[in-house]
Amino acid sequence: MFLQQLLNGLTAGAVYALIALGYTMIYGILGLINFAQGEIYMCGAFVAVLLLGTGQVNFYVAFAGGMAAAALLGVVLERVAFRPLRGAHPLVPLISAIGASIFLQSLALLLFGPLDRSFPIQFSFSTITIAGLPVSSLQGAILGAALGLMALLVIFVRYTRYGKAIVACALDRDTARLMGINVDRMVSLTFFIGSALSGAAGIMMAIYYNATYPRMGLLPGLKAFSAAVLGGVGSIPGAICGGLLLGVAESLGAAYISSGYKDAFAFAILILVLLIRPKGILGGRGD
Amino acid sequence: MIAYLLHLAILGGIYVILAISLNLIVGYAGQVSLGHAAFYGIGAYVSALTSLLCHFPFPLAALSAIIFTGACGLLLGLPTLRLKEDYLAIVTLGFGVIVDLVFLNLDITGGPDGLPGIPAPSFLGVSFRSPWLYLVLTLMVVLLTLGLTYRLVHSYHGRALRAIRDHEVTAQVMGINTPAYKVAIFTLAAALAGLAGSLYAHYITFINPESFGLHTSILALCMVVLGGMGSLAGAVVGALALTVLPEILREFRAYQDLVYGGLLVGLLIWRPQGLLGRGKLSLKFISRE
Amino acid sequence: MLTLKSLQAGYGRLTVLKGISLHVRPGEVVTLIGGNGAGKSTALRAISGLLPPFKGTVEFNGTDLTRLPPERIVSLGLALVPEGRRVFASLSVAANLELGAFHRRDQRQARRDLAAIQERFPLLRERAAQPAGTLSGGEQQILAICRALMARPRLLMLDEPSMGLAPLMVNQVYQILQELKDEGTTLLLIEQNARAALKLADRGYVLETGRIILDGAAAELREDPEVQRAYLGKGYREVWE
Amino acid sequence: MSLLAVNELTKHFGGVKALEGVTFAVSQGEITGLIGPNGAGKTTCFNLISGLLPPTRGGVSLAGEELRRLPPYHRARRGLARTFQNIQLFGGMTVLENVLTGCHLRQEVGTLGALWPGAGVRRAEARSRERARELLELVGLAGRGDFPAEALAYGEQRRLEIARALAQEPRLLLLDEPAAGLNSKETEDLMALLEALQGRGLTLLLIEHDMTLIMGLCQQVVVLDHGKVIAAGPPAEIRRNPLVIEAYLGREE
Amino acid sequence: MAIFDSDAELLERGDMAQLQLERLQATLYRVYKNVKFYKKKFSEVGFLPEDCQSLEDLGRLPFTTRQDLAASYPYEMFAVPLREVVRIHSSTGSPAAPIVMGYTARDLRHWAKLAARVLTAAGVDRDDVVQVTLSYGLLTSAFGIHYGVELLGASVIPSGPGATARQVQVMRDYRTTVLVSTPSYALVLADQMEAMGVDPKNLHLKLALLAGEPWTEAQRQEIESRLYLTALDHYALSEAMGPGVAGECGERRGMHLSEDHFLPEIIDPQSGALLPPGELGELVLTTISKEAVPLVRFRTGDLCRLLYEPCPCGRTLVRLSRIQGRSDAVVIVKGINIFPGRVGQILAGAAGEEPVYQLVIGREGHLDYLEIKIEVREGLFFDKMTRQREFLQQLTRKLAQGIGVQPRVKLVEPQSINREQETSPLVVDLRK
Repeated sequence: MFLQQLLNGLTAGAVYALIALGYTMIYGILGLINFAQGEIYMCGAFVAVLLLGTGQVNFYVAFAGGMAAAALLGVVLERVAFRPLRGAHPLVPLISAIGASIFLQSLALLLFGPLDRSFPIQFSFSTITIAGLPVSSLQGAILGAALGLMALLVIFVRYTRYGKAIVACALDRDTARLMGINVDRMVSLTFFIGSALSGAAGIMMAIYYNATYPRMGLLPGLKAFSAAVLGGVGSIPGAICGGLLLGVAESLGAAYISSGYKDAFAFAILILVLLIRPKGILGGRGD
Repeated sequence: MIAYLLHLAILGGIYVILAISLNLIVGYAGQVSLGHAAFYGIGAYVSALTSLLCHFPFPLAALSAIIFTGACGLLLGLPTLRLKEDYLAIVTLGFGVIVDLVFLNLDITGGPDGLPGIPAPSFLGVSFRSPWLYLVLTLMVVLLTLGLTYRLVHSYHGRALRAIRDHEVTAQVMGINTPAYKVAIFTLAAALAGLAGSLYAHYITFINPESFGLHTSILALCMVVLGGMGSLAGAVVGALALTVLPEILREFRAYQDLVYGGLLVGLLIWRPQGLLGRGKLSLKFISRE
Repeated sequence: MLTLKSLQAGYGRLTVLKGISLHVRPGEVVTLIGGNGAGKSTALRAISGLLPPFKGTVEFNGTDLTRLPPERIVSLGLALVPEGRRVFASLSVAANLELGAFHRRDQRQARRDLAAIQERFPLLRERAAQPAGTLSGGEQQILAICRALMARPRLLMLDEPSMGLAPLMVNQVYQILQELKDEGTTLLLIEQNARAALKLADRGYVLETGRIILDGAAAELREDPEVQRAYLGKGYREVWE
Repeated sequence: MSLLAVNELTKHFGGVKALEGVTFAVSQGEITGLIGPNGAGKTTCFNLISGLLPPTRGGVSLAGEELRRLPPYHRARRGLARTFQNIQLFGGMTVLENVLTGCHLRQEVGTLGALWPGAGVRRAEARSRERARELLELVGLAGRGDFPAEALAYGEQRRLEIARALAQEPRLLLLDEPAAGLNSKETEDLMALLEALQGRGLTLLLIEHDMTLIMGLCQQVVVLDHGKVIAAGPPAEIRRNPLVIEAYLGREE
Repeated sequence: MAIFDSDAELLERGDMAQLQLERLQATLYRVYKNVKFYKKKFSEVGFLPEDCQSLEDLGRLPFTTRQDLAASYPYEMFAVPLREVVRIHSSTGSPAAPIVMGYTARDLRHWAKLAARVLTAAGVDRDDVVQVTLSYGLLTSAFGIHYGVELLGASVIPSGPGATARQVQVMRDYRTTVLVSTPSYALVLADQMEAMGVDPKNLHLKLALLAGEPWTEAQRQEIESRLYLTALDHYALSEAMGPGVAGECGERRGMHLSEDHFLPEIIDPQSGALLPPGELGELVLTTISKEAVPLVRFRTGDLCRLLYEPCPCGRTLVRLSRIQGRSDAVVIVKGINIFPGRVGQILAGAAGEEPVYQLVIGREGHLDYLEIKIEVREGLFFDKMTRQREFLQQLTRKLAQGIGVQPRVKLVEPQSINREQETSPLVVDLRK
């Protein structure tokens, strides 16, 4: 039971972590909370579902298409809703992001209707037993894919020229410019990558719960945001830890305390942590 | 038709109070709150429960709501106001979600079914069941709130608040006790939101958690931003506009939120000071660092 | 090579540089010295494009830099070692160096340059994988200089390379600058530490409260009481003392 | 008699020792200059004195009273006022309102009093306004009271900031680079203003890079370098002090 | 031909303008800060040092005159504390109010370098023996040259003025190759040699560097032919520095001005308006490197032109034409400025040699008239006497074209105009 909950938590947590990575990377480079991250997640899921619905493409193409659409949306969003507001009071882009979030949600509502859509392909997943624990291979696949994407991201950031450039921009924008790094381009790239990850998360969750709907991004988005803050906004390992931690806490809390308050655990933990460490677990020490 | 207009007017009045209270936090103390609907909801539930369970008359119920929400505001404000913008935003947002879930899960609040049969106020033998009378009551409260906040922001204390908003550190070295002011204004804003919730509960006579979720918090924030942060008239205009606008867009109901969202982003880009706001939101004087 | 004409720059409404003119010729080491608050760093920030000037012009090899963004300016061959080193603390030493060559098209050559620099400064090879933030102040300064060199600049600008360093470290950093000079690198050096800078430089300008008050051969300026006055404010009042 | 005593003041930021055992005193009625090369810790010192940062060790006392960990607003109450290196005016307010904000702590009004002002409160407000106008006149901003603070020229903003600090009726005024960004003429006007303030019995402690101003105005100069006091004394001595010259110009070899 | 400071002397015009702007801005700031006189003058026209954005902005500033300098006696014009001044000179001026000049150590170094530039341009090198017959004393005249020679590595004989017979003796015995003196003293020396029976051809003299008083091409020819050497002009302005401000190169096309230290302007002496390049007017100099006593827009009182055409010697420095007199000698006749020196030039052009002449201005009724008296000397005009009337008409026409006023030309007997005494007025104004 406990291990099962733990695994459930890890699966959800891995998805939160993927979205949280988007939040954290964008915050790292722009100091901005992209409230519309949940809608990007939703967009990824919808595009994948629609692509599969046409019956023309196979699953992997649809998956890639969903990620690409989400990535593109992220880049456009940055151009339209954030770039013109750079340099303004931090509140301004925050509210702009909320506006964008409302806009995208209602756009999806308009385009796809309020009803859930089930995922077009039925996967025949087996349940295997590992060490006496029944593990759905779907869970395993999601967890594996999410961890794989995270690993890819870490490799990208650590070992590629552009990855390092993104980190450099996040650390010290002026000095990065002195290296000849075009910060605007790096910001776009960050939005591209962060949004692609969120899109992937959306597709995974659409498969996991077999449901795609316009408001699907709201709660995972908020929780991922909490996860990012929990881990210390701007820190990539922080976002991963925060996401996993939150998923597990939520799953265990729902199982052992009250399922009705499932969604509250994430925020309760967050508030408590922030009161003790105002900059998150892995964030810099508050002063 | 008239009944419908009356309904809109009353709701508009309630939103005005809500927007003004949030504007105190955002526009005058320079803090962000993404969970303001929680106070609004707490006020509504407290007022409803005290009248349902303790049979408090409306004024007393409303007063209980004010005091209780004020206390909640104080309790939340004391530890969290030292957090910076983004963090405060997420904490208030979390607070809103948690409160929403509490409404949804407690027995006393009726869970998702909500509380029906909240009595309409009666006052010195006059029942305010009639929408006309309720409108009068609402307007009175609105005027009172406006008068109070107007006095406040144009007083000695208002100056201190604006100083804090513009430059907290500087306000401190000018001898302004900034933590006290921030907590006080947060408490006051919570209490006012509670008052708005109380008015709402007794007008609609049925409440459920749906009315007090994140959506409402964001709606309130939009009202403030639309009207212009730090402008009382702006809060009024913003609240009324966002009450009326959906009705005008009724035929295009589906597009309503689309317009909202687009409007918000567009407004920030083209007129960052809001419709009636003074000065720029960007709180100029961008420092050297 | 580099020509500033009546350059005015500042922050918001604050005008720090009140119109300075100076020039650097190829192969020269020029220093801009002055007390703090004189506007030295502001000058470099304005030249490098980080701070768009209010008025006046900056010209580099015939190109007007005045309205160009820093990333363009770097690719024209003007590199800046910023004040306080500003290494990317959580990135590895090697990554810092690689980023210095970010804008270059010849990445293969850049990798050879990296190897050459590591050859020359074994410290940077030994610590290649270590986060740059773990280096000592002086080591970070050397890293920052090498990072700028990775851009293969035609003119290297340094903003207070001695700031916050112990005297021994200052000597070491200046030793490196001397070597660069001997190799014919053109340098524009901003310093508060006038003595060290004037020993290295061919020519110097003395900056006082946003204006150039004196220029001349470095050897001459070293002896000039006006230099001291620019720092320590000996005024005209003293004439009658 | 010393009005301000800074005693063994120490501040570490993580591993960085911004200030290390700084001790000096500011005498009543004098103008004291705090100078030093970039990064010497001058502004940190100001922030510690005004209470914006807690010290790692050591203390500050004003007129014999140890300020310990008093928050800035309580220090202001005890007569400490300051200005900032990068002017920090309340941009949304008029010039007069800015000065009135400075009057805040000398004009105690209860919450009820503010909402329903009685005669006493109104009189207090009128007195503050009167005083604010006088101060504006003193700094040469008479007639500018209703301008938005942002609309003032840079030099005027500097003077407004000083007027606002004066409205606090301080015993000690800390000025952080008051001449930064001023042109030659404005700097002279500033010197005249500061001299006039001293004439009114105000004690001043100022950080400044314009040495002509420091040397021309101060009775005492304290020199910081690498977070330590390396010299203190009258200006004429300071500029002959080899340690000071070395701190500024580098080591003679 | 050697160039002493090729960096500066061969600087492209654009680079020179940049350097001048840099130094001008610094100088203006320094004098504003340190010299009350300038602060007052600048304030009167509402000028702050930061207002100087380009070289043209200099034109907004008022002039500094010799009267200003005299009124600042002794140290009011000093921009540095006295303890930093290592040398003090003084010009004669009027005895009541001499002008005091100060030099910092750096000023002296610059002085030597600039003098060395002039000497090198004239062709002096380290093998030369330079005899300085200028005065060593309060006046600046000898010192700049003296240190310049030393800096070059040539030998200097500080013989000082006077004791002409001994000068000749020294010149012969010490094998002087370069004579530094005033033009008139060079002729005195020639007379002395004749009197002593020393043939200049047997001396080692090859060059004379002359300055100190306005002189003419005719004088140059006389000196060169009598002393068997090349005579070159240079410009010494004691208020600005002393000798070394400008000097001729072997091309003899005017004196190269060290523009990196002195910023020249030419103005109309009457109106003060800036004149276009090439026009004759009063030279105004701004010192842009001096520390002790910088001068902003100093009216030299010397009339000349600025020649910008490239010089074959390669130096890009602007050249001063031969000083053609003093602006205070300018006379206005019928509203037109007349430079007496210009008259001499025209006469020399017409006669092949400059005669002794004098301008007399008078008034008949309400009308001014200008009369030019010319001495008739042997060899001069004699052969033309036959066609006197025709010649005079021609001369008058030429003069009228040159100076803009129709003069009366009158030939007078030799020795009737006394110009040997320095006080002899070139101009007699009978209107006053």
